[in-house]
Amino acid sequence: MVNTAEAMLAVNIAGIKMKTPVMTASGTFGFGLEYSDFVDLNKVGAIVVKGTTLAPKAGNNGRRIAETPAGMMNCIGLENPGVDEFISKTMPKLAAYQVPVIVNISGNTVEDYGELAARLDQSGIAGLEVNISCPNVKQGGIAFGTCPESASEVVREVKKKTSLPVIVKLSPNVTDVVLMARAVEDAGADAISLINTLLGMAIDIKNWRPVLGNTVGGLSGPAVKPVAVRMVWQVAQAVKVPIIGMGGIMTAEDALEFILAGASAVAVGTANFVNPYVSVEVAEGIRDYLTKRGLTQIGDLVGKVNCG
Amino acid sequence: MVNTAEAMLAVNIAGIKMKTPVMTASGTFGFGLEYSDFVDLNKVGAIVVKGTTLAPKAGNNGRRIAETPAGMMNCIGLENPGVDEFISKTMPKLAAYQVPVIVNISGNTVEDYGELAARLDQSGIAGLEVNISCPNVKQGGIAFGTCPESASEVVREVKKKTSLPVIVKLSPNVTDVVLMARAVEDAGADAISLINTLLGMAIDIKNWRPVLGNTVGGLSGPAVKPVAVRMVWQVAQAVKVPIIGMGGIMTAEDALEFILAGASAVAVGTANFVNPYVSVEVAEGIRDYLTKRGLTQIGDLVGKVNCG
Amino acid sequence: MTKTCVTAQVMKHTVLAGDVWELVVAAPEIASITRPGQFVHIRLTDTIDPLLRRPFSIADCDTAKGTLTFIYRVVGRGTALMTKLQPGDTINCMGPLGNGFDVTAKRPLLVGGGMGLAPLLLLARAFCSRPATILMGGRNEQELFWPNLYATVCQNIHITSDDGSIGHHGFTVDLLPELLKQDKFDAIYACGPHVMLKGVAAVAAQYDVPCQVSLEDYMACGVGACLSCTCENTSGKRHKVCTDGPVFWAQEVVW
Amino acid sequence: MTKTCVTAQVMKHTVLAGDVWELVVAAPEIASITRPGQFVHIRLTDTIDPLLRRPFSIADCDTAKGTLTFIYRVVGRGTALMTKLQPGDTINCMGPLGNGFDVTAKRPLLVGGGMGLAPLLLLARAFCSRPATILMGGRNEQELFWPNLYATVCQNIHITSDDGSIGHHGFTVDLLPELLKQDKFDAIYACGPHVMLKGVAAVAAQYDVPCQVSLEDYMACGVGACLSCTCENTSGKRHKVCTDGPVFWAQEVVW
Ligand SMILES: Cc1cc2nc3c(=O)[nH]c(=O)nc-3n(C[C@H](O)[C@H](O)[C@H](O)COP(=O)(O)OP(=O)(O)OC[C@H]3O[C@@H](n4cnc5c(N)ncnc54)[C@H](O)[C@@H]3O)c2cc1C
Ligand SMILES: Cc1cc2nc3c(=O)[nH]c(=O)nc-3n(C[C@H](O)[C@H](O)[C@H](O)COP(=O)(O)OP(=O)(O)OC[C@H]3O[C@@H](n4cnc5c(N)ncnc54)[C@H](O)[C@@H]3O)c2cc1C
Ligand SMILES: Cc1cc2nc3c(=O)[nH]c(=O)nc-3n(C[C@H](O)[C@H](O)[C@H](O)COP(=O)(O)O)c2cc1C
Ligand SMILES: Cc1cc2nc3c(=O)[nH]c(=O)nc-3n(C[C@H](O)[C@H](O)[C@H](O)COP(=O)(O)O)c2cc1C
Ligand code: FES
Ligand code: FES
Repeated sequence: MVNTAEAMLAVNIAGIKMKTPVMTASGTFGFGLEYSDFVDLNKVGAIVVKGTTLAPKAGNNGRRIAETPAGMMNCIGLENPGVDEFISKTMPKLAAYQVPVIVNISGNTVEDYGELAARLDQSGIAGLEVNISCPNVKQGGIAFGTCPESASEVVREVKKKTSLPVIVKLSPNVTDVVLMARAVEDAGADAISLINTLLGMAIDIKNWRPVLGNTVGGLSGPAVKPVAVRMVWQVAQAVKVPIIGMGGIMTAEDALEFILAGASAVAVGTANFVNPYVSVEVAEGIRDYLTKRGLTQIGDLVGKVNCG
Repeated sequence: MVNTAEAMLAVNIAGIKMKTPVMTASGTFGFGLEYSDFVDLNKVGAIVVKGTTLAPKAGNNGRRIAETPAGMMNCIGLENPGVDEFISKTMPKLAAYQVPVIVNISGNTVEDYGELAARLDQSGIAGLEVNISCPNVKQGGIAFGTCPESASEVVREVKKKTSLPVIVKLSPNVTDVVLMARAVEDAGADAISLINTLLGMAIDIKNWRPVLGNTVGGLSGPAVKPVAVRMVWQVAQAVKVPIIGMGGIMTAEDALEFILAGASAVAVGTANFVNPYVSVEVAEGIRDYLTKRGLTQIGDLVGKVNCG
Repeated sequence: MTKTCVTAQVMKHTVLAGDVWELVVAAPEIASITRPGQFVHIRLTDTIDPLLRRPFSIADCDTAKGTLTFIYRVVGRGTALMTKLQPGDTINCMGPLGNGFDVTAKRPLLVGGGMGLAPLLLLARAFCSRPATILMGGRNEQELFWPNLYATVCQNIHITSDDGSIGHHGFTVDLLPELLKQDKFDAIYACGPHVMLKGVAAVAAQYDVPCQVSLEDYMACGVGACLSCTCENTSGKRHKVCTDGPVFWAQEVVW
Repeated sequence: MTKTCVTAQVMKHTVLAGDVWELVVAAPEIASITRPGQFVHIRLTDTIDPLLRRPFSIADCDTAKGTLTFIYRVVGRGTALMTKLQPGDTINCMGPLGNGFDVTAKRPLLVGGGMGLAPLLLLARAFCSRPATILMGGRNEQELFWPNLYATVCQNIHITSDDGSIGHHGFTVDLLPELLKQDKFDAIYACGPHVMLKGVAAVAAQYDVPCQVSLEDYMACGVGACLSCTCENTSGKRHKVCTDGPVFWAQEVVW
């Protein structure tokens, strides 16, 4: 049976039904609306909105981005209008589109995460992405992402407070990403997304100061792709929940590497800044690849890398 | 007093006297001799030779390198002729040059490291670099580099068996590089070098197989520079021993970032493949920078980044 | 018609002076809807080095020919690579971005310093029919090739230079009070270094003349999505330079 | 005179057929010491995309003019970018690298498949005064533009094609025994796909004709430093394709 072009790409990630396996990564696509001049949002797999906190956050001072070789660093510091404004002002606008909206949540404490989950539970969103890996905030953030026990605690708390699918986003800044993946899976994560940014730094040799306002920042873009593919592959060997792979995806070919490594869906981040059409183009490229190979469903590729 | 051009760049790393702070990174400059058509080896700060083991090693099968965005991955797998051949055949040739030779050693067991140190003690080399961070071999290698206790054990054993300066090379594939740095310093390391390669992977979407023969490989080159600078900076805050910084250095500007972050010397690796003159050019560029700024000694820059 | 991303062919590329270049590209989709003060986010090559786009103000715009003009200074890797562009080469242009200037003034005074004079050029053209005045500042005579460019679009041109090699010796802000006393300007439009804008805003406030300033910041997305370019405004809200700006009313800005 | 790294200007750059190009660059320092079978490690741009050099055999070399010729097929990013080179552009050439062929044979037989015919062209020129014979194979007629290139440097040209569209229908190895029976060749020089080389080596051994093969591998340094290109030889030693090769005696190779 030949599959329709649409059915070929459709995926269901822990109950979140997407038309394509290509999502947009948190913090790189705003609330989606910012890119609606370029992209038909209904053609995006899912929109993961900017990291959201209980109270509004102003983010970090000073310079917030820097270009690096084949990548960029950012230290936005989770600037966001707070979860209530998201629910009352932004979500109603997004509800006009037929695209699953996933909210990336960040807290300073375990309770924060729970409270965020509770408030978002009936907001009309399709799922939560628990960010335990933000390198750009002093409290919480990455601390939860490098310690299996804290990570589990956060996940259990969130699961308690919501009926929505819970994706947990892992940090690459760890010795053993598999340990973290297993911990959050055991704690009830419905899916795992990775990677968040690698912690980096750049120094301005003209004034002997860090280039970024927050001294260090999160590295993303093509430069990190090999690390991201490796981690997705490692985690795919170890967990049963679906994986959302990201880190440096610019093209359908890049996305296919992640899928073969074991990702059931992918997200494009930094690439949006370079090519605003990328989320749709990558999905089309994947469909073309499937067609050329005579495959009928994206699932035929997931985790099919042969390392024997 | 105006310093001579030579004195400006001279550094002494744990007793190893170098004419310039620019060394060549292990595995990327062979035994130095391979590049002698291009570079006057007497103008290189120090040559760190390929990872050396007790017995000869054939390395990994299959494809061993792959280009990545602004970087490369390798899975050479420590191919080397063994320490005895190095001592009897290679070192006599290197002895003809006035350049410090540092041997990068790798073992499967703590005892291997000790034995390597013992055999090299009187070989005429200037120092040892203890590689506890190779991602490309099954036993030993990176295992020692991700566990503070094992790392300490290796370092203590090596220190027992040699009077040479001992540099310990750290892996970036850890949650907390500072923990590792402190551990090896406490165990007696005379200097710390970092970073070794980041563990990565690439998949060939044409045949659904890993690109590299060993499935995963070590990522190096400009892509990793932000991670390397960050780690050098973090370690510099935490230890007293000198630091040799590396990871993606292509130009004098790159090297200066590492020095400002806290490195007393730097090493160029992947860049040698792109520009065989790079080790000497980077040193010249640093000298020009010092001159333009009216500084008299490279030491005036070490760790001078102002994060206030 | 809306923001878009197009492949634009280089029509003309010349050195204006020293390290300042003028680049003309064909991008009719953008040219047809451009307002003064807007900018374009440029991707130079389809390689990943450099990776990010670079923002440049639209210095001129010919809707008939469908062309956009950028005037840029070489400051780093991207702009250095940019100088290699030859007529016939293509770049990728994303735009028009940003809000643009309010162009309702009857007697506008434009104040520009350095490369800040680029976006004011298109603004001056929009004001062409009215008696626009420009006060321009630069480091020295060599940098002030701008009078030629403004000759046809501004009625009055006042010049200051940091070293006194051309025009008034000093900064634009020094000359500003005098001009405001002489003439009844109903709006000031300023673009240039932050410190200059701050000075202009202060003088404007003192003389009670409405003032718009065009700001700069490091930008990844250019469309309000990444939050790399935000700043707090005087009412305590966060503003994005790329979409809420780059043009702001001076009193909105926390200096 | 020794290996060097030079900026080389593009003199000529043309399509030979389909996706195969001929690139001529001026690199007198390298041309003056090139031996057949050697290669050059090319850096295309001074950006970091692509980062690594690419190895290409020296297909021809004019010591008088100081030029080197490469014949390459577009297979990936680097070669795709390479096609954009225009006369006057520059690339960076590191070479000559590798050991080159033994050229002492009196009655040489050259056997080449696909792009393996590139290095054999310079070898054929070196043998010019002697009655060199070439046996060439390719997928189809379109790929076999090579006879033209070899017409002036080889006395006899034998052709095979996988699809029979030109010459003998089949592989070079199929035709090889016949040639060896007909003629008293004192050496075989082969370059092409690994499977072809293996076949040629077997036939050569059978007919007891000394045989050299030119191998390929992924290379980072090209000078024996990185060990990305090593292989074990029949005496159990490790060989580097870049410096101990790319040319090996067939009996050294573990097939
Ligand atoms: C809205 C806007 C309009 C601009 N209009 C002009 C113009 O008309 N003419 C002109 O010459 N310049 C203009 N600039 C500045 C111009 O964008 C920078 O000079 C340019 O990006 C430098 O790129 P580079 O690669 O040469 O420098 P690099 O220092 O190598 O760039 C590294 C990174 O920093 C960013 N960057 C560096 N300097 C600036 C800067 N001053 N502002 C914002 N980002 C910067 C780059 O975009 C890049 O992401 C404008 C900036 C903005 C925000
Ligand atoms: C000694 C030697 C001589 C060669 N001579 C020629 C020649 O005369 N003409 C010709 O067309 N090709 C030749 N090749 C092959 C040529 O080097 C590759 O086709 C080229 O590097 C591909 O680059 P790319 O960027 O287009 O491919 P990509 O696949 O994008 O390259 C990615 C990486 O793989 C490497 N790579 C890819 N294919 C090969 C290959 N077959 N061999 C070695 N490395 C490869 C590249 O160098 C690069 O590092 C030679 C190879 C070697 C080792
Ligand atoms: C500017 C910027 C802001 C980001 N903000 C967030 C965030 O708020 N929450 C989060 O989980 N990840 C955030 N990320 C990480 C991305 O979602 C993604 O994990 C990472 O960038 C790797 O993907 P990429 O290489 O495709 O960009 C941000 C990344 C960038 C570049
Ligand atoms: C081909 C290759 C081989 C390497 N072999 C070794 C090795 O044997 N021992 C070691 O400690 N590091 C080895 N490294 C790591 C480098 O010494 C260096 O730490 C790393 O490449 C980062 O520096 P770079 O980005 O400048 O290359 C190797 C790197 C490369 C690219
Ligand atoms: S540049 Fe991304 S929000 Fe302004
Ligand atoms: S390519 Fe480096 S050793 Fe051969």
